[in-house]
Amino acid sequence: MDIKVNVRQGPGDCYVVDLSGEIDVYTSPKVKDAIGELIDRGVYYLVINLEKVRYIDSTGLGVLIGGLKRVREHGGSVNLVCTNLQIKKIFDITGLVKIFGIFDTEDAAMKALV
Amino acid sequence: MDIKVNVRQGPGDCYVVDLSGEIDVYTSPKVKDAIGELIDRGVYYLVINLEKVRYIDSTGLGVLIGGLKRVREHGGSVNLVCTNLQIKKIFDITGLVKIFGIFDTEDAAMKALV
Amino acid sequence: MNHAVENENAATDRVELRIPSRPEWVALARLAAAAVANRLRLSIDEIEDVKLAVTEACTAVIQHENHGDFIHLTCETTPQALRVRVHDSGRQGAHGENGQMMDLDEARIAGLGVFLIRTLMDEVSYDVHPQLGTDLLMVKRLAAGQAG
Amino acid sequence: MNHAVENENAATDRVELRIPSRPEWVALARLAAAAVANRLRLSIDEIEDVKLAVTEACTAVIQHENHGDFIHLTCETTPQALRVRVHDSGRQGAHGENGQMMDLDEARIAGLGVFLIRTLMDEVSYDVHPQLGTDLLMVKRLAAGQAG
Ligand SMILES: Nc1ncnc2c1ncn2[C@@H]1O[C@H](COP(=O)(O)OP(=O)(O)O)[C@@H](O)[C@H]1O
Ligand SMILES: Nc1ncnc2c1ncn2[C@@H]1O[C@H](COP(=O)(O)OP(=O)(O)O)[C@@H](O)[C@H]1O
Repeated sequence: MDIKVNVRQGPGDCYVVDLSGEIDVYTSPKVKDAIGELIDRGVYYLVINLEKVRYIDSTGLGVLIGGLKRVREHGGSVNLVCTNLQIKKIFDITGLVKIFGIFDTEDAAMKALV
Repeated sequence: MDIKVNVRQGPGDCYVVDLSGEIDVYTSPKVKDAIGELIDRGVYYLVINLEKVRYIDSTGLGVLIGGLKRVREHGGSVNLVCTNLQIKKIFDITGLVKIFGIFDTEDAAMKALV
Repeated sequence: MNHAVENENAATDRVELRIPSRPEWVALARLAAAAVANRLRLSIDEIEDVKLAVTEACTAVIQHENHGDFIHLTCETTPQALRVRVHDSGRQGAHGENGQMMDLDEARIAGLGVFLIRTLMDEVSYDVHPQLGTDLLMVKRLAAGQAG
Repeated sequence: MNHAVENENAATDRVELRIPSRPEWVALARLAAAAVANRLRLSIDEIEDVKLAVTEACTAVIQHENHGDFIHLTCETTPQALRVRVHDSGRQGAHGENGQMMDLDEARIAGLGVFLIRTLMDEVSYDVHPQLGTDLLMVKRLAAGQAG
Protein backbone atom coordinates (compact mmCIF):
# COMPACT_ATOMS: atom_id res chain seq x y z
CA MET A 1 0.00 0.00 0.00
CA ASP A 2 2.82 2.37 -0.69
CA ILE A 3 4.87 3.76 -3.48
CA LYS A 4 8.62 3.64 -4.07
CA VAL A 5 10.19 6.30 -6.25
CA ASN A 6 13.69 5.99 -7.66
CA VAL A 7 15.29 8.54 -9.96
CA ARG A 8 18.32 7.73 -12.11
CA GLN A 9 20.12 9.42 -14.97
CA GLY A 10 19.69 7.88 -18.39
CA PRO A 11 21.71 8.54 -21.54
CA GLY A 12 22.01 12.18 -22.64
CA ASP A 13 19.68 14.66 -20.98
CA CYS A 14 17.20 11.98 -20.07
CA TYR A 15 16.19 10.79 -16.64
CA VAL A 16 14.34 7.65 -15.65
CA VAL A 17 11.82 7.64 -12.82
CA ASP A 18 11.14 4.12 -11.52
CA LEU A 19 7.87 3.77 -9.68
CA SER A 20 6.75 0.70 -7.83
CA GLY A 21 3.62 0.10 -5.79
CA GLU A 22 0.25 1.78 -5.94
CA ILE A 23 -0.35 5.32 -7.18
CA ASP A 24 -3.44 6.85 -5.65
CA VAL A 25 -4.58 9.97 -3.81
CA TYR A 26 -2.34 9.06 -0.87
CA THR A 27 0.85 8.26 -2.74
CA SER A 28 0.66 10.46 -5.84
CA PRO A 29 2.03 13.58 -4.09
CA LYS A 30 5.31 11.69 -3.64
CA VAL A 31 5.41 11.00 -7.37
CA LYS A 32 4.47 14.58 -8.16
CA ASP A 33 7.30 15.88 -5.96
CA ALA A 34 9.88 13.61 -7.57
CA ILE A 35 8.87 14.62 -11.10
CA GLY A 36 8.53 18.28 -10.15
CA GLU A 37 12.01 18.31 -8.64
CA LEU A 38 13.54 16.96 -11.84
CA ILE A 39 11.74 19.54 -13.97
CA ASP A 40 12.81 22.32 -11.58
CA ARG A 41 16.38 21.19 -12.18
CA GLY A 42 15.90 21.58 -15.93
CA VAL A 43 15.27 17.97 -16.88
CA TYR A 44 12.72 17.94 -19.69
CA TYR A 45 13.17 14.44 -21.11
CA LEU A 46 11.69 11.81 -18.87
CA VAL A 47 11.03 8.10 -19.01
CA ILE A 48 8.62 7.04 -16.30
CA ASN A 49 8.84 3.33 -15.71
CA LEU A 50 5.53 1.91 -14.50
CA GLU A 51 6.49 -1.75 -14.85
CA LYS A 52 6.29 -2.31 -11.10
CA VAL A 53 3.17 -0.23 -10.60
CA ARG A 54 0.24 -2.44 -9.71
CA TYR A 55 -2.28 0.31 -9.59
CA ILE A 56 -2.95 3.83 -10.83
CA ASP A 57 -5.96 6.07 -10.33
CA SER A 58 -7.01 9.46 -11.70
CA THR A 59 -4.79 11.39 -9.29
CA GLY A 60 -1.83 9.37 -10.55
CA LEU A 61 -2.83 10.06 -14.14
CA GLY A 62 -3.14 13.72 -13.16
CA VAL A 63 0.43 13.78 -11.93
CA LEU A 64 1.68 12.25 -15.18
CA ILE A 65 -0.40 14.68 -17.27
CA GLY A 66 0.85 17.59 -15.20
CA GLY A 67 4.45 16.51 -15.69
CA LEU A 68 3.94 16.14 -19.41
CA LYS A 69 2.40 19.58 -19.59
CA ARG A 70 5.35 21.18 -17.79
CA VAL A 71 8.08 19.53 -19.88
CA ARG A 72 6.24 20.35 -23.09
CA GLU A 73 6.44 24.02 -22.22
CA HIS A 74 10.20 23.51 -22.63
CA GLY A 75 9.95 21.38 -25.75
CA GLY A 76 10.54 18.20 -23.74
CA SER A 77 8.59 14.99 -23.51
CA VAL A 78 7.59 12.11 -21.24
CA ASN A 79 7.47 8.49 -22.31
CA LEU A 80 6.03 5.72 -20.21
CA VAL A 81 7.07 2.10 -19.80
CA CYS A 82 4.04 -0.03 -19.07
CA THR A 83 3.37 -3.74 -19.45
CA ASN A 84 0.49 -4.22 -17.00
CA LEU A 85 -2.62 -4.83 -19.09
CA GLN A 86 -5.01 -3.34 -16.56
CA ILE A 87 -3.01 -0.11 -16.44
CA LYS A 88 -2.72 -0.02 -20.24
CA LYS A 89 -6.48 -0.35 -20.34
CA ILE A 90 -6.82 2.74 -18.13
CA PHE A 91 -4.64 4.78 -20.50
CA ASP A 92 -6.70 3.40 -23.34
CA ILE A 93 -10.18 4.21 -22.11
CA THR A 94 -9.17 7.68 -20.94
CA GLY A 95 -7.64 8.49 -24.31
CA LEU A 96 -4.29 9.20 -22.66
CA VAL A 97 -2.60 6.74 -25.04
CA LYS A 98 -2.89 9.56 -27.52
CA ILE A 99 -0.94 12.07 -25.47
CA PHE A 100 1.73 9.80 -23.94
CA GLY A 101 4.19 7.55 -25.67
CA ILE A 102 3.67 4.17 -24.01
CA PHE A 103 6.25 1.42 -24.52
CA ASP A 104 6.81 -2.16 -23.44
CA THR A 105 10.49 -1.70 -22.66
CA GLU A 106 12.58 1.05 -21.17
CA ASP A 107 14.87 0.83 -24.12
CA ALA A 108 12.10 1.57 -26.59
CA ALA A 109 10.78 4.41 -24.41
CA MET A 110 14.25 5.94 -24.25
CA LYS A 111 14.93 5.67 -27.98
CA ALA A 112 11.58 7.27 -28.82
CA LEU A 113 12.22 10.18 -26.49
CA VAL A 114 13.80 12.63 -28.91
CA MET B 1 -5.96 -15.13 1.51
CA ASP B 2 -5.92 -18.77 0.64
CA ILE B 3 -4.05 -21.95 1.33
CA LYS B 4 -2.26 -24.30 -1.01
CA VAL B 5 -1.77 -27.90 0.07
CA ASN B 6 0.63 -30.25 -1.67
CA VAL B 7 1.28 -33.81 -0.56
CA ARG B 8 4.35 -35.75 -1.65
CA GLN B 9 5.99 -38.99 -0.64
CA GLY B 10 9.24 -38.74 1.29
CA PRO B 11 11.78 -41.47 2.00
CA GLY B 12 10.45 -44.64 3.61
CA ASP B 13 6.95 -44.49 5.09
CA CYS B 14 7.09 -40.75 5.44
CA TYR B 15 4.99 -38.16 3.65
CA VAL B 16 5.57 -34.45 3.36
CA VAL B 17 2.68 -31.99 3.41
CA ASP B 18 3.65 -28.59 1.96
CA LEU B 19 1.41 -25.76 3.04
CA SER B 20 1.55 -22.24 1.71
CA GLY B 21 -0.63 -19.26 2.48
CA GLU B 22 -2.70 -18.48 5.53
CA ILE B 23 -4.16 -21.08 7.88
CA ASP B 24 -7.25 -19.82 9.64
CA VAL B 25 -10.84 -20.82 10.32
CA TYR B 26 -11.64 -20.56 6.61
CA THR B 27 -8.71 -22.51 5.22
CA SER B 28 -7.88 -25.00 7.99
CA PRO B 29 -10.57 -27.54 6.93
CA LYS B 30 -8.60 -28.01 3.69
CA VAL B 31 -5.48 -28.75 5.71
CA LYS B 32 -7.42 -31.06 8.02
CA ASP B 33 -8.79 -33.00 5.07
CA ALA B 34 -5.37 -33.44 3.47
CA ILE B 35 -3.81 -34.70 6.70
CA GLY B 36 -6.83 -36.84 7.54
CA GLU B 37 -6.73 -38.50 4.13
CA LEU B 38 -3.08 -39.48 4.58
CA ILE B 39 -3.75 -40.95 8.01
CA ASP B 40 -6.77 -42.84 6.67
CA ARG B 41 -4.43 -44.37 4.09
CA GLY B 42 -2.17 -45.59 6.90
CA VAL B 43 0.50 -42.89 6.78
CA TYR B 44 1.65 -42.24 10.35
CA TYR B 45 4.95 -40.43 9.77
CA LEU B 46 4.42 -36.88 8.59
CA VAL B 47 6.55 -33.83 7.96
CA ILE B 48 4.42 -30.71 7.66
CA ASN B 49 6.33 -27.98 5.93
CA LEU B 50 5.19 -24.53 7.11
CA GLU B 51 7.99 -22.57 5.43
CA LYS B 52 5.57 -20.84 3.08
CA VAL B 53 2.88 -20.29 5.67
CA ARG B 54 2.57 -16.61 6.51
CA TYR B 55 -0.05 -17.04 9.13
CA ILE B 56 -1.53 -19.60 11.51
CA ASP B 57 -4.29 -19.24 14.08
CA SER B 58 -5.72 -21.52 16.77
CA THR B 59 -7.86 -23.47 14.33
CA GLY B 60 -4.71 -24.21 12.32
CA LEU B 61 -2.89 -25.27 15.49
CA GLY B 62 -5.92 -27.41 16.31
CA VAL B 63 -5.61 -29.23 13.00
CA LEU B 64 -1.93 -29.93 13.62
CA ILE B 65 -2.62 -31.10 17.18
CA GLY B 66 -5.46 -33.30 15.94
CA GLY B 67 -3.20 -34.86 13.31
CA LEU B 68 -0.49 -35.51 15.86
CA LYS B 69 -2.99 -37.14 18.18
CA ARG B 70 -4.22 -39.50 15.48
CA VAL B 71 -0.78 -40.63 14.27
CA ARG B 72 0.38 -41.15 17.85
CA GLU B 73 -2.40 -43.68 18.34
CA HIS B 74 -0.51 -45.69 15.74
CA GLY B 75 2.93 -45.02 17.17
CA GLY B 76 3.63 -42.41 14.48
CA SER B 77 4.76 -38.81 14.70
CA VAL B 78 4.52 -35.37 13.10
CA ASN B 79 7.45 -33.02 12.67
CA LEU B 80 7.14 -29.45 11.51
CA VAL B 81 9.40 -27.32 9.34
CA CYS B 82 9.11 -23.70 10.35
CA THR B 83 11.40 -20.73 9.88
CA ASN B 84 8.96 -17.83 10.25
CA LEU B 85 9.75 -16.18 13.57
CA GLN B 86 6.20 -14.99 14.20
CA ILE B 87 4.85 -18.51 13.75
CA LYS B 88 7.62 -19.97 15.91
CA LYS B 89 6.58 -17.49 18.57
CA ILE B 90 3.01 -18.82 18.44
CA PHE B 91 4.24 -22.38 19.02
CA ASP B 92 6.39 -21.04 21.79
CA ILE B 93 3.82 -19.12 23.80
CA THR B 94 1.22 -21.88 23.46
CA GLY B 95 3.67 -24.49 24.71
CA LEU B 96 3.23 -26.50 21.52
CA VAL B 97 7.00 -26.51 20.98
CA LYS B 98 6.95 -29.20 23.63
CA ILE B 99 4.63 -31.53 21.78
CA PHE B 100 5.84 -31.00 18.21
CA GLY B 101 9.29 -31.43 16.79
CA ILE B 102 9.98 -28.12 15.05
CA PHE B 103 12.90 -27.85 12.63
CA ASP B 104 14.50 -25.26 10.39
CA THR B 105 14.92 -27.57 7.42
CA GLU B 106 12.90 -30.36 5.89
CA ASP B 107 15.95 -32.57 6.02
CA ALA B 108 16.31 -32.21 9.77
CA ALA B 109 12.57 -32.75 10.28
CA MET B 110 12.72 -35.93 8.18
CA LYS B 111 15.78 -37.33 9.93
CA ALA B 112 14.26 -36.76 13.36
CA LEU B 113 11.05 -38.51 12.39
CA VAL B 114 11.84 -42.04 13.52
CA MET C 1 -14.82 -25.85 12.96
CA ASN C 2 -17.64 -27.04 10.74
CA HIS C 3 -18.54 -23.75 9.12
CA ALA C 4 -15.89 -23.95 6.46
CA VAL C 5 -16.40 -23.21 2.81
CA GLU C 6 -20.17 -23.83 3.07
CA ASN C 7 -21.31 -20.33 2.19
CA GLU C 8 -18.71 -19.84 -0.49
CA ASN C 9 -21.29 -18.84 -3.07
CA ALA C 10 -23.95 -17.46 -0.79
CA ALA C 11 -26.48 -15.37 -2.64
CA THR C 12 -26.24 -12.25 -0.51
CA ASP C 13 -23.29 -10.95 1.43
CA ARG C 14 -22.96 -7.52 2.87
CA VAL C 15 -19.82 -5.82 4.09
CA GLU C 16 -19.67 -2.32 5.48
CA LEU C 17 -16.62 -0.20 6.11
CA ARG C 18 -16.36 3.22 7.66
CA ILE C 19 -13.06 5.04 7.21
CA PRO C 20 -11.91 8.59 7.89
CA SER C 21 -12.22 10.61 4.69
CA ARG C 22 -8.48 10.98 4.26
CA PRO C 23 -6.13 9.75 1.54
CA GLU C 24 -4.34 7.13 3.65
CA TRP C 25 -7.56 5.11 4.09
CA VAL C 26 -8.56 4.77 0.45
CA ALA C 27 -6.40 1.67 -0.01
CA LEU C 28 -8.38 -0.11 2.71
CA ALA C 29 -11.65 0.75 0.98
CA ARG C 30 -10.40 -0.78 -2.23
CA LEU C 31 -9.16 -3.88 -0.39
CA ALA C 32 -12.55 -4.38 1.21
CA ALA C 33 -14.32 -3.98 -2.11
CA ALA C 34 -11.91 -6.43 -3.71
CA ALA C 35 -12.54 -8.97 -0.93
CA VAL C 36 -16.27 -8.82 -1.64
CA ALA C 37 -15.82 -8.86 -5.41
CA ASN C 38 -13.63 -11.92 -4.94
CA ARG C 39 -16.53 -13.87 -3.46
CA LEU C 40 -18.40 -13.47 -6.71
CA ARG C 41 -15.74 -14.98 -8.90
CA LEU C 42 -15.58 -11.93 -11.09
CA SER C 43 -12.62 -12.01 -13.43
CA ILE C 44 -9.37 -10.43 -12.22
CA ASP C 45 -10.00 -7.58 -14.67
CA GLU C 46 -13.48 -6.98 -13.33
CA ILE C 47 -12.19 -6.96 -9.76
CA GLU C 48 -9.60 -4.37 -10.81
CA ASP C 49 -12.42 -2.31 -12.34
CA VAL C 50 -14.30 -2.38 -9.05
CA LYS C 51 -11.17 -1.44 -7.09
CA LEU C 52 -10.53 1.54 -9.32
CA ALA C 53 -14.16 2.69 -9.23
CA VAL C 54 -14.20 2.53 -5.42
CA THR C 55 -10.88 4.35 -5.27
CA GLU C 56 -12.18 7.10 -7.53
CA ALA C 57 -15.39 7.44 -5.54
CA CYS C 58 -13.49 7.79 -2.24
CA THR C 59 -11.02 10.20 -3.82
CA ALA C 60 -13.87 12.35 -5.10
CA VAL C 61 -15.24 12.57 -1.55
CA ILE C 62 -11.85 13.43 -0.07
CA GLN C 63 -11.16 16.12 -2.64
CA HIS C 64 -14.54 17.72 -2.27
CA GLU C 65 -14.01 20.64 0.03
CA ASN C 66 -17.08 19.99 2.18
CA HIS C 67 -16.58 16.29 2.62
CA GLY C 68 -17.63 14.94 5.99
CA ASP C 69 -15.30 13.22 8.41
CA PHE C 70 -16.09 9.71 7.28
CA ILE C 71 -16.69 7.67 4.18
CA HIS C 72 -19.11 4.81 4.50
CA LEU C 73 -18.66 1.98 2.01
CA THR C 74 -21.25 -0.76 1.61
CA CYS C 75 -20.60 -3.72 -0.65
CA GLU C 76 -23.39 -6.15 -1.29
CA THR C 77 -23.53 -9.21 -3.45
CA THR C 78 -26.70 -10.37 -5.10
CA PRO C 79 -27.08 -13.35 -7.41
CA GLN C 80 -26.87 -10.94 -10.35
CA ALA C 81 -24.45 -8.26 -9.29
CA LEU C 82 -22.07 -6.55 -6.94
CA ARG C 83 -23.59 -3.37 -5.53
CA VAL C 84 -21.24 -0.80 -4.01
CA ARG C 85 -22.44 2.26 -2.19
CA VAL C 86 -20.13 5.11 -1.20
CA HIS C 87 -21.70 7.48 1.23
CA ASP C 88 -20.22 10.64 2.66
CA SER C 89 -21.67 13.05 5.18
CA GLY C 90 -20.40 16.15 3.41
CA ARG C 91 -22.69 19.10 2.73
CA GLN C 92 -23.31 19.72 -0.93
CA GLY C 93 -24.32 22.78 -2.86
CA ALA C 94 -21.97 24.90 -0.84
CA HIS C 95 -19.24 24.38 -3.38
CA GLY C 96 -17.23 27.52 -3.80
CA GLU C 97 -18.64 29.18 -0.68
CA ASN C 98 -15.35 28.85 1.11
CA GLY C 99 -13.54 30.42 -1.80
CA GLN C 100 -11.10 27.63 -2.64
CA MET C 101 -12.37 26.44 -6.06
CA MET C 102 -10.67 23.71 -8.00
CA ASP C 103 -8.59 25.08 -10.81
CA LEU C 104 -9.28 23.91 -14.34
CA ASP C 105 -6.68 21.11 -14.31
CA GLU C 106 -7.92 19.77 -11.00
CA ALA C 107 -11.47 19.83 -12.29
CA ARG C 108 -10.36 17.91 -15.39
CA ILE C 109 -8.74 15.23 -13.25
CA ALA C 110 -11.84 15.03 -11.04
CA GLY C 111 -13.82 14.67 -14.24
CA LEU C 112 -11.50 11.87 -15.23
CA GLY C 113 -12.39 10.07 -11.99
CA VAL C 114 -16.09 10.34 -12.69
CA PHE C 115 -15.52 9.22 -16.26
CA LEU C 116 -13.63 6.14 -15.02
CA ILE C 117 -16.41 5.20 -12.60
CA ARG C 118 -19.00 5.46 -15.36
CA THR C 119 -16.88 3.48 -17.79
CA LEU C 120 -15.84 0.68 -15.42
CA MET C 121 -19.16 0.04 -13.70
CA ASP C 122 -22.40 -1.08 -15.33
CA GLU C 123 -24.78 1.21 -13.47
CA VAL C 124 -23.99 4.42 -11.62
CA SER C 125 -26.41 6.67 -9.80
CA TYR C 126 -26.14 9.57 -7.38
CA ASP C 127 -28.40 10.54 -4.54
CA VAL C 128 -27.53 13.97 -3.19
CA HIS C 129 -28.98 15.12 0.12
CA PRO C 130 -27.97 18.78 0.58
CA GLN C 131 -27.31 18.47 4.31
CA LEU C 132 -26.91 14.69 4.76
CA GLY C 133 -24.30 13.96 2.18
CA THR C 134 -24.05 12.09 -1.07
CA ASP C 135 -24.81 8.48 -1.88
CA LEU C 136 -23.10 7.02 -4.90
CA LEU C 137 -24.39 3.65 -6.00
CA MET C 138 -22.29 1.62 -8.43
CA VAL C 139 -23.27 -1.75 -9.80
CA LYS C 140 -21.11 -4.35 -11.52
CA ARG C 141 -23.31 -6.96 -13.14
CA LEU C 142 -22.25 -10.58 -13.36
CA ALA C 143 -22.14 -12.31 -16.69
CA ALA C 144 -24.82 -15.04 -16.73
CA GLY C 145 -23.75 -18.01 -14.62
CA GLN C 146 -20.91 -16.10 -12.96
CA ALA C 147 -22.58 -15.99 -9.55
CA GLY C 148 -21.45 -19.52 -8.85
CA MET D 1 -4.72 16.88 -4.07
CA ASN D 2 -3.23 18.67 -1.07
CA HIS D 3 -4.39 16.33 1.66
CA ALA D 4 -1.50 13.95 1.32
CA VAL D 5 0.53 12.61 4.20
CA GLU D 6 -0.61 15.42 6.49
CA ASN D 7 -2.56 13.31 8.97
CA GLU D 8 -0.08 10.51 8.90
CA ASN D 9 0.25 10.48 12.67
CA ALA D 10 -3.13 11.86 13.59
CA ALA D 11 -3.98 11.26 17.22
CA THR D 12 -7.32 9.55 16.69
CA ASP D 13 -8.45 7.46 13.79
CA ARG D 14 -11.44 5.22 13.76
CA VAL D 15 -12.25 2.48 11.30
CA GLU D 16 -15.31 0.28 11.47
CA LEU D 17 -15.98 -2.89 9.57
CA ARG D 18 -19.06 -5.06 9.53
CA ILE D 19 -18.72 -8.53 8.02
CA PRO D 20 -20.94 -11.59 7.91
CA SER D 21 -19.97 -13.92 10.77
CA ARG D 22 -18.60 -16.58 8.46
CA PRO D 23 -15.09 -17.98 8.04
CA GLU D 24 -14.39 -16.47 4.63
CA TRP D 25 -14.60 -12.91 6.01
CA VAL D 26 -12.12 -13.23 8.87
CA ALA D 27 -9.18 -12.42 6.60
CA LEU D 28 -10.74 -9.05 5.77
CA ALA D 29 -11.13 -8.25 9.46
CA ARG D 30 -7.46 -8.93 10.05
CA LEU D 31 -6.50 -6.84 7.02
CA ALA D 32 -8.52 -3.90 8.32
CA ALA D 33 -6.99 -4.21 11.77
CA ALA D 34 -3.53 -4.38 10.22
CA ALA D 35 -4.20 -1.25 8.16
CA VAL D 36 -5.08 0.67 11.31
CA ALA D 37 -2.18 -0.80 13.29
CA ASN D 38 0.09 0.26 10.45
CA ARG D 39 -0.82 3.91 10.98
CA LEU D 40 0.64 3.71 14.47
CA ARG D 41 4.02 2.47 13.38
CA LEU D 42 3.81 -0.54 15.62
CA SER D 43 6.58 -3.03 14.93
CA ILE D 44 5.87 -5.75 12.37
CA ASP D 45 5.69 -8.24 15.23
CA GLU D 46 3.18 -6.15 17.11
CA ILE D 47 1.04 -5.78 13.98
CA GLU D 48 1.12 -9.57 13.60
CA ASP D 49 0.01 -9.87 17.23
CA VAL D 50 -2.97 -7.62 16.55
CA LYS D 51 -3.87 -9.55 13.39
CA LEU D 52 -3.84 -12.84 15.27
CA ALA D 53 -5.85 -11.45 18.19
CA VAL D 54 -8.51 -10.08 15.82
CA THR D 55 -8.58 -13.37 13.92
CA GLU D 56 -9.06 -15.31 17.15
CA ALA D 57 -11.79 -12.97 18.32
CA CYS D 58 -13.73 -13.31 15.04
CA THR D 59 -13.20 -17.07 15.01
CA ALA D 60 -14.56 -17.31 18.54
CA VAL D 61 -17.71 -15.51 17.41
CA ILE D 62 -18.13 -17.71 14.35
CA GLN D 63 -17.68 -20.92 16.30
CA HIS D 64 -20.08 -19.92 19.01
CA GLU D 65 -23.32 -21.66 18.15
CA ASN D 66 -25.53 -18.63 18.80
CA HIS D 67 -23.41 -16.12 16.98
CA GLY D 68 -25.39 -13.38 15.23
CA ASP D 69 -25.27 -12.75 11.52
CA PHE D 70 -22.61 -10.08 11.65
CA ILE D 71 -19.35 -9.22 13.34
CA HIS D 72 -18.70 -5.56 13.95
CA LEU D 73 -15.04 -4.58 14.25
CA THR D 74 -14.01 -1.15 15.49
CA CYS D 75 -10.37 -0.10 15.46
CA GLU D 76 -9.41 3.14 17.08
CA THR D 77 -6.06 4.76 17.51
CA THR D 78 -5.26 6.98 20.44
CA PRO D 79 -1.95 8.64 21.18
CA GLN D 80 -1.19 5.80 23.60
CA ALA D 81 -2.75 2.74 22.08
CA LEU D 82 -4.65 0.82 19.47
CA ARG D 83 -8.10 -0.12 20.72
CA VAL D 84 -9.94 -2.92 18.93
CA ARG D 85 -13.51 -3.86 19.64
CA VAL D 86 -15.15 -7.00 18.31
CA HIS D 87 -18.88 -7.01 18.70
CA ASP D 88 -21.31 -9.75 17.76
CA SER D 89 -25.06 -9.81 18.01
CA GLY D 90 -25.25 -13.43 19.18
CA ARG D 91 -27.32 -14.39 22.19
CA GLN D 92 -25.27 -15.63 25.10
CA GLY D 93 -26.11 -17.89 27.99
CA ALA D 94 -28.04 -20.18 25.71
CA HIS D 95 -24.96 -22.30 25.14
CA GLY D 96 -25.89 -25.95 24.99
CA GLU D 97 -29.59 -25.29 24.59
CA ASN D 98 -29.53 -26.46 21.02
CA GLY D 99 -27.77 -29.62 22.00
CA GLN D 100 -24.62 -29.31 19.89
CA MET D 101 -21.91 -28.77 22.53
CA MET D 102 -18.25 -28.42 21.67
CA ASP D 103 -16.35 -31.60 22.36
CA LEU D 104 -13.35 -31.47 24.67
CA ASP D 105 -10.79 -31.02 21.89
CA GLU D 106 -12.78 -28.22 20.30
CA ALA D 107 -13.10 -26.53 23.67
CA ARG D 108 -9.33 -26.82 24.18
CA ILE D 109 -8.69 -25.16 20.83
CA ALA D 110 -11.22 -22.41 21.60
CA GLY D 111 -9.39 -21.99 24.91
CA LEU D 112 -6.18 -21.67 22.93
CA GLY D 113 -7.74 -18.76 20.99
CA VAL D 114 -8.68 -16.95 24.18
CA PHE D 115 -5.24 -17.64 25.60
CA LEU D 116 -3.61 -16.15 22.49
CA ILE D 117 -5.73 -13.00 22.70
CA ARG D 118 -4.80 -12.51 26.34
CA THR D 119 -1.13 -13.13 25.68
CA LEU D 120 -0.78 -10.98 22.57
CA MET D 121 -2.77 -7.94 23.68
CA ASP D 122 -2.04 -5.68 26.66
CA GLU D 123 -5.58 -5.32 27.95
CA VAL D 124 -8.59 -7.52 27.27
CA SER D 125 -12.09 -7.12 28.61
CA TYR D 126 -15.49 -8.61 27.85
CA ASP D 127 -18.90 -7.06 28.04
CA VAL D 128 -21.64 -9.64 27.71
CA HIS D 129 -25.22 -8.54 27.07
CA PRO D 130 -27.40 -11.67 27.25
CA GLN D 131 -29.66 -10.63 24.38
CA LEU D 132 -27.57 -8.00 22.59
CA GLY D 133 -24.36 -9.88 22.07
CA THR D 134 -20.81 -9.70 23.28
CA ASP D 135 -18.32 -6.87 23.17
CA LEU D 136 -14.68 -7.80 23.33
CA LEU D 137 -12.27 -4.92 23.85
CA MET D 138 -8.58 -5.50 23.19
CA VAL D 139 -5.90 -2.88 23.65
CA LYS D 140 -2.36 -2.86 22.31
CA ARG D 141 -0.37 -0.14 24.04
CA LEU D 142 2.34 1.79 22.25
CA ALA D 143 5.80 1.90 23.65
CA ALA D 144 6.55 5.49 24.74
CA GLY D 145 7.21 7.69 21.72
CA GLN D 146 5.86 5.16 19.27
CA ALA D 147 2.77 7.17 18.45
CA GLY D 148 4.81 9.40 16.17
N1 LIG E 1 -8.21 12.10 -21.07
C1 LIG E 1 -7.91 13.23 -20.41
N2 LIG E 1 -8.36 13.37 -19.16
C2 LIG E 1 -8.08 14.48 -18.48
N3 LIG E 1 -7.35 15.50 -18.93
C3 LIG E 1 -6.88 15.38 -20.16
C4 LIG E 1 -7.13 14.26 -20.97
N4 LIG E 1 -6.52 14.44 -22.13
C5 LIG E 1 -5.96 15.62 -22.04
N5 LIG E 1 -6.16 16.21 -20.87
C6 LIG E 1 -5.72 17.55 -20.46
O1 LIG E 1 -5.13 18.12 -21.59
C7 LIG E 1 -3.85 18.62 -21.32
C8 LIG E 1 -2.80 17.97 -22.11
O2 LIG E 1 -3.33 17.47 -23.26
P1 LIG E 1 -2.93 18.07 -24.70
O3 LIG E 1 -4.09 17.82 -25.61
O4 LIG E 1 -1.65 17.43 -25.07
O5 LIG E 1 -2.78 19.63 -24.37
P2 LIG E 1 -1.68 20.71 -24.71
O6 LIG E 1 -2.35 21.58 -25.76
O7 LIG E 1 -1.47 21.42 -23.42
O8 LIG E 1 -0.45 20.02 -25.24
C9 LIG E 1 -3.61 18.46 -19.86
O9 LIG E 1 -3.64 19.71 -19.26
C10 LIG E 1 -4.75 17.61 -19.36
O10 LIG E 1 -5.32 18.23 -18.23
N1 LIG F 1 -1.07 -25.78 24.23
C1 LIG F 1 -2.12 -26.56 23.96
N2 LIG F 1 -3.25 -26.01 23.58
C2 LIG F 1 -4.32 -26.75 23.32
N3 LIG F 1 -4.36 -28.07 23.41
C3 LIG F 1 -3.26 -28.67 23.78
C4 LIG F 1 -2.08 -27.96 24.07
N4 LIG F 1 -1.14 -28.84 24.41
C5 LIG F 1 -1.72 -30.02 24.33
N5 LIG F 1 -2.99 -29.94 23.95
C6 LIG F 1 -3.97 -31.06 23.81
O1 LIG F 1 -3.29 -32.18 24.25
C7 LIG F 1 -3.39 -33.23 23.31
C8 LIG F 1 -2.04 -33.65 22.81
O2 LIG F 1 -1.10 -33.37 23.74
P1 LIG F 1 -0.27 -34.50 24.49
O3 LIG F 1 0.14 -33.93 25.81
O4 LIG F 1 0.80 -34.91 23.57
O5 LIG F 1 -1.41 -35.61 24.72
P2 LIG F 1 -1.43 -37.18 24.48
O6 LIG F 1 -1.44 -37.75 25.89
O7 LIG F 1 -2.73 -37.41 23.76
O8 LIG F 1 -0.23 -37.58 23.68
C9 LIG F 1 -4.26 -32.78 22.22
O9 LIG F 1 -5.47 -33.49 22.29
C10 LIG F 1 -4.49 -31.32 22.46
O10 LIG F 1 -5.87 -31.04 22.41
